[in-house]
Amino acid sequence: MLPLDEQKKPENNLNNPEEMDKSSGNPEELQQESSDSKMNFGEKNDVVPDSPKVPKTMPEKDLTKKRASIGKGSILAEPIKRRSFFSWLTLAWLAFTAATGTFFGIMLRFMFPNVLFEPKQTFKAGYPDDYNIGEVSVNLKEKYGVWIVRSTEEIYALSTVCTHLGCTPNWLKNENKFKCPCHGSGFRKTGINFEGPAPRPLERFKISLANDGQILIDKTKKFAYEKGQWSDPESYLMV
Amino acid sequence: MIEKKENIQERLYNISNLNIWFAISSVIFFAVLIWSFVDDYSRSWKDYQRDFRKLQIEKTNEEFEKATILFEGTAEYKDIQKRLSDFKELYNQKSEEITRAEEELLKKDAILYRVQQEFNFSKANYDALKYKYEEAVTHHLSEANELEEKLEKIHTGMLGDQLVLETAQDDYDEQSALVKQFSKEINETKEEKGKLTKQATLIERKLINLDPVHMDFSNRIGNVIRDLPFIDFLSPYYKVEQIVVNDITDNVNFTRVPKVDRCMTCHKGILDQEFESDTQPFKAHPRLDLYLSSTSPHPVEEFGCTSCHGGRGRGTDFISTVHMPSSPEQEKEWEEKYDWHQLHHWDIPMLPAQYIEASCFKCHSSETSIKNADKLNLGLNLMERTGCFGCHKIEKYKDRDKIGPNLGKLASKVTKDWAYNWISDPKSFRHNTWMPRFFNQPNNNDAESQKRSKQEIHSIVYYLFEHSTDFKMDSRPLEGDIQKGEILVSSLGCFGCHRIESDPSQGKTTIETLRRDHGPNLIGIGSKTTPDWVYTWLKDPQKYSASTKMPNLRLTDGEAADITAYLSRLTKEDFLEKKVSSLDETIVDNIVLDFLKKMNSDKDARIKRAKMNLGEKLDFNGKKLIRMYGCFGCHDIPGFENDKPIGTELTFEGSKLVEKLDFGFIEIPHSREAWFTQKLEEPRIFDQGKVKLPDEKLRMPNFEFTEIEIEAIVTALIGFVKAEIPEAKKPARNDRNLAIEEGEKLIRIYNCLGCHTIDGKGGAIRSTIATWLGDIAGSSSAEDAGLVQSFSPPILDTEGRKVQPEWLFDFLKHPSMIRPNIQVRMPSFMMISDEDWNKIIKYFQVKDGQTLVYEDSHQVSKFTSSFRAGERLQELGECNKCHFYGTTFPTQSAETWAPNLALVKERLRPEWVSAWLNDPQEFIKGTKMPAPSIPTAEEVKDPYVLEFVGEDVAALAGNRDVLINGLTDYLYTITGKTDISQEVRDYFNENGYNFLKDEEFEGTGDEWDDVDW
Amino acid sequence: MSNKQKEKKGGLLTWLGNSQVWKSIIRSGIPRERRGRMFSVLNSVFLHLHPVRMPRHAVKLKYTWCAGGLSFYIFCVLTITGILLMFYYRPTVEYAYTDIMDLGEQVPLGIMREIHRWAAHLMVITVWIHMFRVFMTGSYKPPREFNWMVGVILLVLTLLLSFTGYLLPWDQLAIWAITVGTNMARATPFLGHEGPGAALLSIGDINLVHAGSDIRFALLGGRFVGEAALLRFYVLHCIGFPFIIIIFMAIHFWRIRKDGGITTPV
Amino acid sequence: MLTFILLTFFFIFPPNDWFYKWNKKFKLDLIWTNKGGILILLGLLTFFLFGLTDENFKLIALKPDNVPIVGLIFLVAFFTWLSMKQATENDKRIDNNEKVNEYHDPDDKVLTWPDLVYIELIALVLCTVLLVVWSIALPAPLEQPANPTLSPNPSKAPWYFLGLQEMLVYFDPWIAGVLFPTLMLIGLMAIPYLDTNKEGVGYYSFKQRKMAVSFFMFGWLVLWVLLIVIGTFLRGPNWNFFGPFEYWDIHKLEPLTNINLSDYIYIIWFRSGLPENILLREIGGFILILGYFLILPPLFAKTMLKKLYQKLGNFRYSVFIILILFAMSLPIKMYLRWLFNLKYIIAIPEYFFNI
Repeated sequence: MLPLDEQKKPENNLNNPEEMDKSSGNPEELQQESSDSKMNFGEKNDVVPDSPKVPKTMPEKDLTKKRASIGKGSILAEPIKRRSFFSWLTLAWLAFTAATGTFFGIMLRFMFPNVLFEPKQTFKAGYPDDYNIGEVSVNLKEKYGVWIVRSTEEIYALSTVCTHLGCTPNWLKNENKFKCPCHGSGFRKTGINFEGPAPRPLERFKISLANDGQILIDKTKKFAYEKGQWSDPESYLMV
Repeated sequence: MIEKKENIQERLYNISNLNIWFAISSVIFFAVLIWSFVDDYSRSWKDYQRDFRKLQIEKTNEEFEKATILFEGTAEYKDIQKRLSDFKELYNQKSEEITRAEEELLKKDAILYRVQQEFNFSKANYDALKYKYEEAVTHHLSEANELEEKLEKIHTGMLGDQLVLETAQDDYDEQSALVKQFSKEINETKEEKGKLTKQATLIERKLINLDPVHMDFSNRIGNVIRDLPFIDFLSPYYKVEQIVVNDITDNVNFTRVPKVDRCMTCHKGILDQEFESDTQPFKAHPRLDLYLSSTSPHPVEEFGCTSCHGGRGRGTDFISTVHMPSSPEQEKEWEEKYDWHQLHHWDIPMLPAQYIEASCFKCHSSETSIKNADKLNLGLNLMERTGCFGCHKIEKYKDRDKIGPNLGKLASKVTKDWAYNWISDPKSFRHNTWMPRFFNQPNNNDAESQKRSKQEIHSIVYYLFEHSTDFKMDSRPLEGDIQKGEILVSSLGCFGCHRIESDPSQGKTTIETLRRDHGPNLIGIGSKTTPDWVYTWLKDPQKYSASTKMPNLRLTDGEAADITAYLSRLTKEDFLEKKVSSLDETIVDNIVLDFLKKMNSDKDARIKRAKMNLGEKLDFNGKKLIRMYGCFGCHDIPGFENDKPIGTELTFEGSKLVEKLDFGFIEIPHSREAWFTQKLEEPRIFDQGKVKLPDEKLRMPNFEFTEIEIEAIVTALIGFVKAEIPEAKKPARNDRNLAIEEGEKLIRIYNCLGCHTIDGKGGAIRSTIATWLGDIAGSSSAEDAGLVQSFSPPILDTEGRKVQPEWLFDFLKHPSMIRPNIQVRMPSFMMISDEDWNKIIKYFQVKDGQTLVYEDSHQVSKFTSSFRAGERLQELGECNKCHFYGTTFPTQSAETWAPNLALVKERLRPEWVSAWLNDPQEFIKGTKMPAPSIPTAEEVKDPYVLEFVGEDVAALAGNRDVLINGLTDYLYTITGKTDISQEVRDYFNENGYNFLKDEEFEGTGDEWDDVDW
Repeated sequence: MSNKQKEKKGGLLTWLGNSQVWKSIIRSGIPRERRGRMFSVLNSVFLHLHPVRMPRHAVKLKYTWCAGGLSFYIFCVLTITGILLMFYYRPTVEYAYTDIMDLGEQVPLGIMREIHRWAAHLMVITVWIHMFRVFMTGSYKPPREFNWMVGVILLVLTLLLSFTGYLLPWDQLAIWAITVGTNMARATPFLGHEGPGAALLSIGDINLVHAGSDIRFALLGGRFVGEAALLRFYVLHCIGFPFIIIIFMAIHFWRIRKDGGITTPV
Repeated sequence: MLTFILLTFFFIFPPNDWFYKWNKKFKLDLIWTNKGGILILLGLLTFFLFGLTDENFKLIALKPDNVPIVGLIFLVAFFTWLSMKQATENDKRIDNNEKVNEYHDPDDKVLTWPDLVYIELIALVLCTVLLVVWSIALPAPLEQPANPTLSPNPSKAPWYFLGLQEMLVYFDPWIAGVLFPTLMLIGLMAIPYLDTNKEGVGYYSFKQRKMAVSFFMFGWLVLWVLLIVIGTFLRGPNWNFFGPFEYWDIHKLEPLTNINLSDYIYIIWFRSGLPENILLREIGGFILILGYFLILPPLFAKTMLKKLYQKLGNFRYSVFIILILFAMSLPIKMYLRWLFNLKYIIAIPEYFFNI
């Protein structure tokens, strides 16, 4: 409840506080009260019980006396009174809202620490020129679990996890295919499965170019061929 | 209720008043919250990062300009530009044609796309059905037949689609190639241009991300926005950088947590050579080859920063990281600049710069010589020389022999008076002795203590002499020649371990100088002991003390007598004249009583004392005092065979909490290094101002270390930390490293590097060889490094590859002459066990990658052309000019004499001989051994040469390796007496050893000599 | 048991009911007449959630299904068992899993975990059924609109509580359920880095919304479900959401009474 | 199956008089009698008991975390039946101008103590008993330790979110995972404001509020509970659809190739390539979506829902109809997917904006 309301429309808040006062203790009364309130939904229940009773008219003298005691300003005339009154309250609420907002801002900002302790999921894989056209690079297989393949126009990073049961296939250069040693699934250089039990092609990882011109691979994002994601521009790097 | 009625508004406060209060408080509330943001936002590391960025921009701009200048304006670049515009024009001319082709390509692309999709569909359907069929075959056979038919059908359809797809693909490829053809030249030229400007482009790209001036408008705005408060979590430019090292941990007592180092948040240039000469905090690490860089042995991702430097790695400002100043001046500077004070709530403050090498010890503790850690090595060496481990247990030096001489036969060596004076002030006899001073120290130099001290010394001396056993000395056959003795001392190699320097040298202590302090400085030896004792000692040191490190030089009686004569002349008269205070029985009594009272009541003690006579009292005191002062820590003393070291264990002294160090009333900074320094400077200082009984006082003697020495020892002490470093991060404990460690340890203990040189270290004796050469052959000889080398003990760099291990073992046990013309003599180290010799040999072997102990002896067939060619080459090379062939003397004078070639067969490894012959300089720079001239195929075409070299060589000419192997083969067939020392000695006895003076030197080309032994 | 003993026992109870201690705490004895029964509801902190008198049908299980009451009760069960579990559970990647394992292996009555888990499932169901009942009896209609809204919020909080608790065992089931569940947050428009509009929130080459700054990150404290996520979910599960849900529950119950109690046909 | 449910649903829960007529004609309200209830119960019981003889079914239905969902099926069925039974009874009473079952004289009240308090206590005790028995009988699941590198196939969200995960098959995550849940909550919260019908407060009824109940039932039973059940029991490895008795074979393949509306328009109908401009490419989708949300509401307002429109007024009607359209978009999209392999109506993966 804003104090504002009280000052603006004191007559509106006429109420019967006695009713509340009475209702302490006596069960019969309480019963009465609860059934009363049920029937009076809408109008009566909107009433704020503890609103003070304010008479319609206020002794002018009394009021000015109070005002004078506020501070140094001798605010006597009604319009000035109103304006200053508004500005203080507006300021108060503005500042309070802003402060509350800031407080929630602080809470939100608090949730984002300045450093992270996560192992790196993204890593740099050298410069595009380090990779020869038409070749599959197996250098990063051990460390990061990717093959980096450069075709004539693009570079892509293939996951080294077989889509069958998760073994790690090998790149057989002479046969130009990835072959899984576990159950014999075969994948072409593009990662598409063509033999063995593997149900789907190998996944590709997000690949992009970092600021320093190195290839940046993000393993958190995968692209599956069967979902048509290989056309996603993030799934390959144009050279 | 009553109040309510009186106050018409039922109010206590004036509402507008409250409004104002509410407004004011809210504004303040808002303001403080904003303040909290500002406070959080303004971190000192951000300022550093900003400064660093400025520096970086400056540097990169410079670089960019440099890179641009490289190609701009060159003819090549202009040409490319011109060609490019030409091609573009050409391209534009054909634009209509191109557009048509491109449109066609688009159409084909559309078809391809559609066909691809169709194929994808049929493929997917086929795959799905295939599974269904497979599944049906196992589970519901009834449906299988139907499915099979269906599958067949779909398969056919799919194959059809595939065909269509392939055609479409071909179509598309064709068209695409066509389109590409148009821009082919442009692209090629662009590529060419790209190659030319690559460097500049890379720098420019860096610059675009770095320098707002080079950014486009939106990036410039983003550059500001990204670091604004509150949203600076989104994508900040300035951010905390950290390295997490999981297996190197910080000890937080209850557990160990992975190390997190944020140093690079401010030290941004630390990894970048570019910032080599900038100031802190941006300066690059001075040794990127050793530390931090990914190619170095200590990459930063694996070791972090604080694992070596100490400090609080998680801190992000100057103080919270616990930077430590390296000098009071720096401290003052920091106080002004950073408002520095030491953060005490972290047990491992950063190491002041001068002690940084201490950290090497964490992982390299088992090495004797830690590469690139000279100060630490010096400190460790000093600790070893001074025998700290005698009183303080140190894990690294456990089971070491005591460093002082055996006192079991003391009476035969020195007089009581001498011993008394020596103990009371050793340095007054020998300025650089390792024997420290126990008396007249700050905590016992008052008059009362002085008196007591004198009687204590008397007691100790009494005990030592009382328990000294008899030693039968050899009698000298003749009075030696002092002159001869002096030459012998300076030429035989005594100066590898000893000095004869009566004045303290002004130079700094280094590991090299320490090598010559291995044995005592021989000044005043004549005043210390008798000539007979010296003679006996020289003839066989082990006779007097079995555990001495002094080797046997296999001196003849004459030589020994000469040396004795010379050494006995070295006297220190003023020391002998020092007065010995008289024995005071009352004080002796007091001492006795003090000791007795430790274990007895006053009454009993007095009774016991009364039963003793003076001798017994002195003996009793002596024993107690030796035990109290820990003399037995360095000396073998009868009766103290099983005593334990008296000092605190130092194994983990570097980890000792500062709180556990007693600073007494001394006002020095409360840090480990300050305490250690103070302790070493003045070991008894912390007793200052304390009331203590004589036997409660601090007992550590004063070594009178120099400042440099103290700093080095403190470095080592700080390094003695308890650190749980994972094995993977330490140098591998493999056979090779272990063998090297063992070998280096022994080489250190026996001071091999006093004479020899290995890996550029050692050879301390050389300066004295130079002096000697100067004495006998004039100062020009002393300055000829090559000559000095050729008369010095050999360099052992490739020893493992060079010699046969069996021969080496034999040689080490019974050294014999190798280089006939040098005087320095390899002594016999009788005290080294076979086991240790094996370790030393293994050390040489693994160092050179040799693992075999037993090798096939080199089999030579004399009936091969290569052998005959080798024989001829040997003739042509006139090896006999310098080398002995058994007892056959070389044709040239003694000055160029070289080893006996009859030794080759049993001594050298053929592989090494061939390599050596191929290029001796590669093995030993400056060796006088010339490479044999091996004729090439070209040269042999000359008939004159052909005739000169002979058929056998000519046939193989051009085949250098075979010829050299032939020569090697020949060397292995040379027979004759291997030990020619007697012949050589006879020769020198006859002709004297002054050949150096007599002969003129020619160019080095002819002298066949080496640093061989 | 003889009559005498029985009497004595009755006497004991009566004596107890009349003692000052009892009276000071419970105020009334066992209510046996109307006034006493009213007092017992009115004067008890716990029971005064109820009105003193109720329409007949509102007592019938057939009408209420007791789903709301049970939901609250299950919440209490969850609170108690949850607090017990907290004594043994450490929300770190090192210990979380083994602590849970030990609840089953060495902690006496580790069945608390089962009760907690199944009660959580049951609470989701009872809350749904409560909502269903409220809808079917039209109890959301004026003047109870607001309380219905509070109810919806409580439903959401119940789901969130259950969801955050799902991660804590730190097993495969947990980590992947949460991974799948939170992956959806990636796609939040503008706030998730894979949501529509996220790409628009960039200035120049600087991408403002990415995996390290989006709403999923705020939830997980990291780019993927890891140590930070475990801790955050733990805090939310044990403190954050219970705190909020209790506030809303208070409002909910208060409003039930203030809105006239259970709905009755006119 | 789903088609069957969708087709019959509005006859079982008729939203308007027309359906209601047919509902009566088919005597579908007989479901809500004791006999009907027993039949449903027996049906469900037989299904589960019979099902449990099948290994594959048993494996999934008795997975500890799936047990609540089995319970949920029974409970939802029971309470739907219970509420509808009371509602039908009340409907009849109202038709006969009688007071509803729940009606009692406002003055005829009972004391809370001990009646309510007592049955509450009993309910609590029984609930505790249930929990304890459940907990003893069924250990809480604890699988292998969390392993971020090994994702189980299928990876499922907690069961109460499986409805959302199921939607993910048909919609982009931002719709299925964010927009729909938000709308669901907004929709739920908006119910009191959209349903201006003053009748049916405090008692079970159907006839008086056919549309409200029908739509709620649709959202609750079909779009929520049913999807959860499907997600739990019928989605296996690779999120493939498996019949209730089928073995979850990781190798099972389904043709999953789908294409976008723009492909249909440009590639299949116009036989040209896709235009480069994104807006041009997706124009068909935009028109369709805009049409769905802008043309259908007035159309309905003019035709089928004329009365409702007049009753609700502009604003409430718009909110209502948009919520309904969103709810209906799910089955619509499902059918588009099944019938035409349609992937996205609007596909702008560049900005993660796919519908």
